[in-house]
Amino acid sequence: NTSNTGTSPKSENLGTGNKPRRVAVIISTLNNPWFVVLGETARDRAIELGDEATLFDSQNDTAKEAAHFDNVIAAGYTAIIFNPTDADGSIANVKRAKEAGIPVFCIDREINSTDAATAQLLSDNYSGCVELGKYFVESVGEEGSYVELLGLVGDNNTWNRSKGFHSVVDRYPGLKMVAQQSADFDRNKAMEVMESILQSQDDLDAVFCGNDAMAMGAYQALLAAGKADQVRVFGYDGSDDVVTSISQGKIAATVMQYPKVMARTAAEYAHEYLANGKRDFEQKIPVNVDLVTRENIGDFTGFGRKE
Amino acid sequence: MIRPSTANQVVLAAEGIVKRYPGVLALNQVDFAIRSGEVHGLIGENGAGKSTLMHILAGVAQPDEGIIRLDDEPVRFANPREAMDRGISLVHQELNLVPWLSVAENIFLGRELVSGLGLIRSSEQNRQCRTLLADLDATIDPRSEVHRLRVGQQQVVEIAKALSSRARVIFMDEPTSAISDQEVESLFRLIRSLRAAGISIVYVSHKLDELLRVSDRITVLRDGRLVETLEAATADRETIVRLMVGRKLEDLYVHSPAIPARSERLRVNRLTMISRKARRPAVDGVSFSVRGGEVFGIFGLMGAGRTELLESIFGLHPTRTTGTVTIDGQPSDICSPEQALNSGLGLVPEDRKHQGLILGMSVEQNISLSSLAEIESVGLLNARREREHAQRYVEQFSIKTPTVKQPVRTLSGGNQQKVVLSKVLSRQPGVLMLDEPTRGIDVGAKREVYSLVDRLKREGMAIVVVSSELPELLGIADRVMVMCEGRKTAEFDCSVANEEVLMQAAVPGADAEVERGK
Amino acid sequence: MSDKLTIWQHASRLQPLLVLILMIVAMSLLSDRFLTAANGWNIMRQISVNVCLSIGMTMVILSGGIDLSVGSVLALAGAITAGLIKSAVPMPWLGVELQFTTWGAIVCGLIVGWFLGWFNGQMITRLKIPPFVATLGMLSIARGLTMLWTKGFPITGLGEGFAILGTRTALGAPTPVWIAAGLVGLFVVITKKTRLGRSIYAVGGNEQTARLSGLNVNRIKVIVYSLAGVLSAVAGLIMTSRLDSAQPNAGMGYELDSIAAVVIGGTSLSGGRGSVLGTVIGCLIIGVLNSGLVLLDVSPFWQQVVKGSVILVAVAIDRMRESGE
Amino acid sequence: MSDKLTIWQHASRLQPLLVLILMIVAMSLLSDRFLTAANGWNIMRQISVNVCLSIGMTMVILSGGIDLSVGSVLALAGAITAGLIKSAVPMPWLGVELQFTTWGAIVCGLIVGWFLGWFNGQMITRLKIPPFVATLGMLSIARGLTMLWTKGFPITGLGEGFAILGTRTALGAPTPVWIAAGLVGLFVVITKKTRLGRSIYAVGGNEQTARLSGLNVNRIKVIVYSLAGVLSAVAGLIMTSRLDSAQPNAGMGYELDSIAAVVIGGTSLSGGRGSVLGTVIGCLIIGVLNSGLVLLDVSPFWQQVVKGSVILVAVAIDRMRESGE
Ligand SMILES: Nc1ncnc2c1ncn2[C@@H]1O[C@H](COP(=O)(O)OP(=O)(O)OP(=O)(O)O)[C@@H](O)[C@H]1O
Ligand SMILES: Nc1ncnc2c1ncn2[C@@H]1O[C@H](COP(=O)(O)OP(=O)(O)OP(=O)(O)O)[C@@H](O)[C@H]1O
Ligand SMILES: O[C@@H]1[C@H](O)[C@H](O)CO[C@H]1O
Ligand SMILES: [Mg+2]
Ligand SMILES: [Mg+2]
Repeated sequence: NTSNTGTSPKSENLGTGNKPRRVAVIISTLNNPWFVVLGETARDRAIELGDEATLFDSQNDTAKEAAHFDNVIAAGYTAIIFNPTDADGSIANVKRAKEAGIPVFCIDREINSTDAATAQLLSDNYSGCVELGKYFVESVGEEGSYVELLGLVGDNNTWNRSKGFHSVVDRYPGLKMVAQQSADFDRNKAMEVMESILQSQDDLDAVFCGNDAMAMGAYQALLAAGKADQVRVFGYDGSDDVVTSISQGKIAATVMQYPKVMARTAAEYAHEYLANGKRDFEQKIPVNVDLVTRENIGDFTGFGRKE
Repeated sequence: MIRPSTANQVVLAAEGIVKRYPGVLALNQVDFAIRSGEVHGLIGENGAGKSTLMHILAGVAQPDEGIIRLDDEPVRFANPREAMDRGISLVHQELNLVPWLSVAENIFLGRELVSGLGLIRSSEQNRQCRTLLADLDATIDPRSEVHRLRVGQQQVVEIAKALSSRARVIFMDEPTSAISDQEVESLFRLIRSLRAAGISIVYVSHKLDELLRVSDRITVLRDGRLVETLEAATADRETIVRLMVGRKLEDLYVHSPAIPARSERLRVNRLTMISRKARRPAVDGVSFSVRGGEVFGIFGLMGAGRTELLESIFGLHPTRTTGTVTIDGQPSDICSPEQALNSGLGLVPEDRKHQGLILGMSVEQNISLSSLAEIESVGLLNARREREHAQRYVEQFSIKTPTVKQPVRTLSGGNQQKVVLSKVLSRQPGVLMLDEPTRGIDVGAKREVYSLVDRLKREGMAIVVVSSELPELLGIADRVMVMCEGRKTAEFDCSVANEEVLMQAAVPGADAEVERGK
Repeated sequence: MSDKLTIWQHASRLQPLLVLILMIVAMSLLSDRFLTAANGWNIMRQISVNVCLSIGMTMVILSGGIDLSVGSVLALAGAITAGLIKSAVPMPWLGVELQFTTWGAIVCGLIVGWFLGWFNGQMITRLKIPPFVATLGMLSIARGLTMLWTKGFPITGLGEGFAILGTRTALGAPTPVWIAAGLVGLFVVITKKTRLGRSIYAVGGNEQTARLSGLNVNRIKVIVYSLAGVLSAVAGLIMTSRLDSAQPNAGMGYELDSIAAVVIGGTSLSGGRGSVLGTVIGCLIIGVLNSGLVLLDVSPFWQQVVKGSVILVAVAIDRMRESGE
Repeated sequence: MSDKLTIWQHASRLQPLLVLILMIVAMSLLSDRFLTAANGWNIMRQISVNVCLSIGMTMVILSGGIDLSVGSVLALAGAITAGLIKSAVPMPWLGVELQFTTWGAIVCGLIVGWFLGWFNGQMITRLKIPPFVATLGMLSIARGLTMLWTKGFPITGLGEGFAILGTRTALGAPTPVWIAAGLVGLFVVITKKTRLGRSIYAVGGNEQTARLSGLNVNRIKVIVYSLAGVLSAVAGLIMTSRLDSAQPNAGMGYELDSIAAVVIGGTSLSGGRGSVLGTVIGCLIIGVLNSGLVLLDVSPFWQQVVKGSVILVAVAIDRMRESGE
């Protein structure tokens, strides 16, 4: 459903634009497999389409990202596929590219500006977690106690997810959040934090984690404590190991964001822009997110839908 | 700066000073008075409390009991700055310079000359510094960084620093322990002119003759107590030594005749070492040999290359050294101190604080550092053996320390030197090289070192002694080699040598003449 | 008199212990869940990774150096072991594939750690690169190699055999605690009771004196960095086993945690002074704090403020006692 | 003779410069995009934040200390300025709200930086906490305070007035470059030509000597850490202005980058030796490397390996020349 343009042969590309098409893929961090998939898919798709493409890692640092933009502009790249580190902090970067005449296609995370990027392909963290929250209430029930593991506290995805989740779950006074701790989106940190929480909480029913790496870490701690059967774990991302774990009944649910879809589409848009002169992109193109549970696990594989 | 002559008036006085350190009573009820315009010698064995007394009077340390009076007013110096502001400055026994700053920057540290804009006037500082140094050692460039200077030159800088502060009272703690005779002469000239200007100088030295020459009065300290203050004009060596040690000391030098029949233990052939700093040979084709049962002295002026010679033999500069070293007839290719020790060489280095000791470690740990294998049993270090190992040397050399667990940092200079000696001797070397072994240690300790050297010699060890003190070398050596600017200029049998001929061979000009004469 | 001195010296070396005890008392008063056997084991299991890293770091710091690469070495060793367990290494020129057993893979991981440490040592001793720069370079290189080896993805599902390292208990104690305790014991003996240990203190105390006293300074340094490398690899194996997954970004920033544990434990950053036991106490202080803040459900925003302040207060008390006497 | 020595000494101090030139030559040969005026300004603008941090770090290290808190101080100062620009501070007990002008907010940010640095200095001099621990504590505390102040969200949309600091150009050069260059000039004079500078070298070279020479060692240290705090705040303001946003996690891990620039620039971590100009060269080396690797299209995983290796080779060449002579 995504690649409607198809692969263009190289000769045709050379005919349309007279300057080389160089695409920079700037990704917020490659410290997390989800983003590696996002970045590498975009790059590979661009190359498939006959464009030159390079991947850049902003290491979760808006200032490093700014440096990448400067370098990319200086080096004469002609388009940027961009996964921002921050919805607000990244706006200035996108504007600089725009001033230099370089189109920017945002993926996964949005920037809070409607006139800077050429197009934004976004997965909606908030509504994804609203879905997850509903399923959470369904499967845990309206009474019980749970723990929330937050991602990096300085990251706005952390809060979008948390707010989406609480917008549903907080309506049930019987559901008590007994601890809310941060584990920095990190598997090891999540395991350690969960281990400590388990020291004080005997009757936990569920854990909601801001991403799948933390879900796996929390599960590992529950497993070691012999509580894996009793406590339901919820994640967010749709990573390989969580999809597998859901099918094995270890993890209750996650939210599939489609990194490959977003990345491929963005690469194709960039190509359209450069090779075929297309300019009329929609500013915001939501890429839907799907709740993945035991019930529909058959449709999914890591980071996407089964073909 | 010149004050009205107030001869015999007391400027600075200590009354009933008591200072305790863990395990020692460093000063015990000391009353000490400094008159204006006098040179006051202070002498005593290592650890007698000389440095401690000066520290207290100059604000470096605080007394536990007692009063300090300046111009009859009781004063308290919370820190050296306060003492300095009242005109009291101190030349420290341990070198106290900032290694990475230049000579001038060190001398003016804390009192920089600044322009109206608050910027330092470097060239003016350098100029004043050059004038100051001209009287002491004209070869020192005010701009060179202090770490590039040799120990002796650094000591000159220390002295210049104290002189430049225009103090009323200057304490000098063994200012001549590392400087050459010419520099000593310049210093004495300066001291006399300072005295004439009404400035008081307290002068600590282990060199008795020096003290007798330069002082007006001499105070003797023993075990933290003030024993007596004498008029220098009427005092004599024997009295002072007796007061210091509390008994009469036998002859200072100990020297048994060389044992003739022994075989050669060390032969050095055409040894050359290129200096890293100056990029010219610091040691230039030096050859000599030493037999067992012989003390071989090496004399030279500051910078003659003696230290580098010993270091090169000891394998410290393998990449920059050429020539051969033969030990007990075996040609040895020594590339590191480790190999040198294994080949039976031992070296007591010149700078004990930086090369001889690990100041943070205890006495016993320092002593065992070169012979860890000996205190090991079943692969582990044995605490009892280590203690006994150290205890043996502490007793043998009467090292003054509360226990062998005492941090070596807190020991007095002489006792620290004995710890270094113990460490080196614990490897039972066949050839022992000593670089300025008696620098900064008292007569008693010196004599102990001499008699130790003599004993080792009688036991068949070959001993090389580098010293800047001619009487010392003539007193203990069997043969003396003289070096000048890296080259060997002469070699004498001690039975025929005297100070004059040795000195002639050591002075650069004379060296040229010898060569021309050839 | 002199014996009193020694007892006093001993006590003063254990000052971080007092801070630890104070913290434990405080935590116990604030939460009745804190002082339980289960939580005790929990904290010990959690600090075991940092203990392994920090033993190595202690030796490096005692010798007058620093090792910033421990976290990256941890990650690379863990990733290589995990990779070798999961899949065979193709050797096309021999026409075979090499499949390691779990133990074989573990040994490879340890060798990787040793090699990286050895390489650090060579850079520092032969090329005279200052330890800070040499190991900073290694931090970057080993992290890059980890990313290349894993392609940025975790390596997961390492099997029962490998799980023993991190997740089992033996005689009532978790395996990681046994491993860490064993290493602590071993390295207390090495530092206090062997020639190597004494030499490390000597090199850190005064390198020139150590050399002139016949110690082979370069060899000692290479050994120290190699040991730190192996210990980082052990930490990496424990962590990988505990997570049942080698994370490409494992151990990021651990160098600071580890140096903090060493310094809080009373070891001087300028070398020559300190002890492995002090470091263990340092690790415990950090571990108690981390776990206590979670137990008390302190908000993540406040945690960093509290954690920083507690460490400062702890060390300040320590230093004040010291200088007061 | 003595003059020749001095020239030689000067040359040896500029060795990092040779490394930099080598790198620039290499990059220019490898990419024709590298040696352009645009890219030159680009690199200089990019390093301006690190230059500000590293000037402060140089002084701290010259004085024999270390400051791990620079990145967190940067973040807090930036966040506070941004917060004060955006919204008024309610003062309920006075019944008024305080709305800062842009300049007022900037001054507040600088004061925050100064205060945190001053606090570091107090902990180090009065409470005798080792600099590593004191500033590590501050790293954690200031980060926590940033989170509390921002509630974890970036503060964005700071207006034209504030944008000048980071985004404009004047006389052909970007403002951040002017600011950084001005600070470099100022601190070269301070370190080389004033009594304060001289005292800093002395304290780092030999603290005891400095004290015995009558310098007020504690006061000097407090000044040094305070200056480092202010400079971190300047870096935070530039960054915030450039991004038009104060990020709660800005500056994370910058302490290592900054220390690396200082050390690559030839300043000794044990204090007393080094220079601000060396540090600037260190920053340039890192900046050229970062920008060059991007221009050369090196993949991100390989970048870490290459970056680590180049730094090692650069420093190794440097040290070999030094020890060869
Ligand atoms: N900081 C200290 N800590 C502990 N003990 C000390 C300290 N300083 C000096 N002592 C002890 O005080 C005593 C007096 O030492 P001091 O340095 O004054 O002797 P000295 O007469 O100057 O000896 P030397 O001729 O060797 O310099 C010695 O026993 C010494 O070990
Ligand atoms: N004024 C100087 N400037 C620079 N280098 C010097 C100077 N004087 C001497 N040197 C270097 O030091 C070398 C010898 O120093 P060394 O310390 O070995 O002499 P020494 O005879 O042991 O004197 P010391 O009594 O200082 O130990 C010289 O060959 C020379 O390379
Ligand atoms: O979607 C991504 C992933 O969930 C990651 O784990 C954290 O950051 C989010 O933006
Ligand atoms: Mg003394
Ligand atoms: Mg010498």
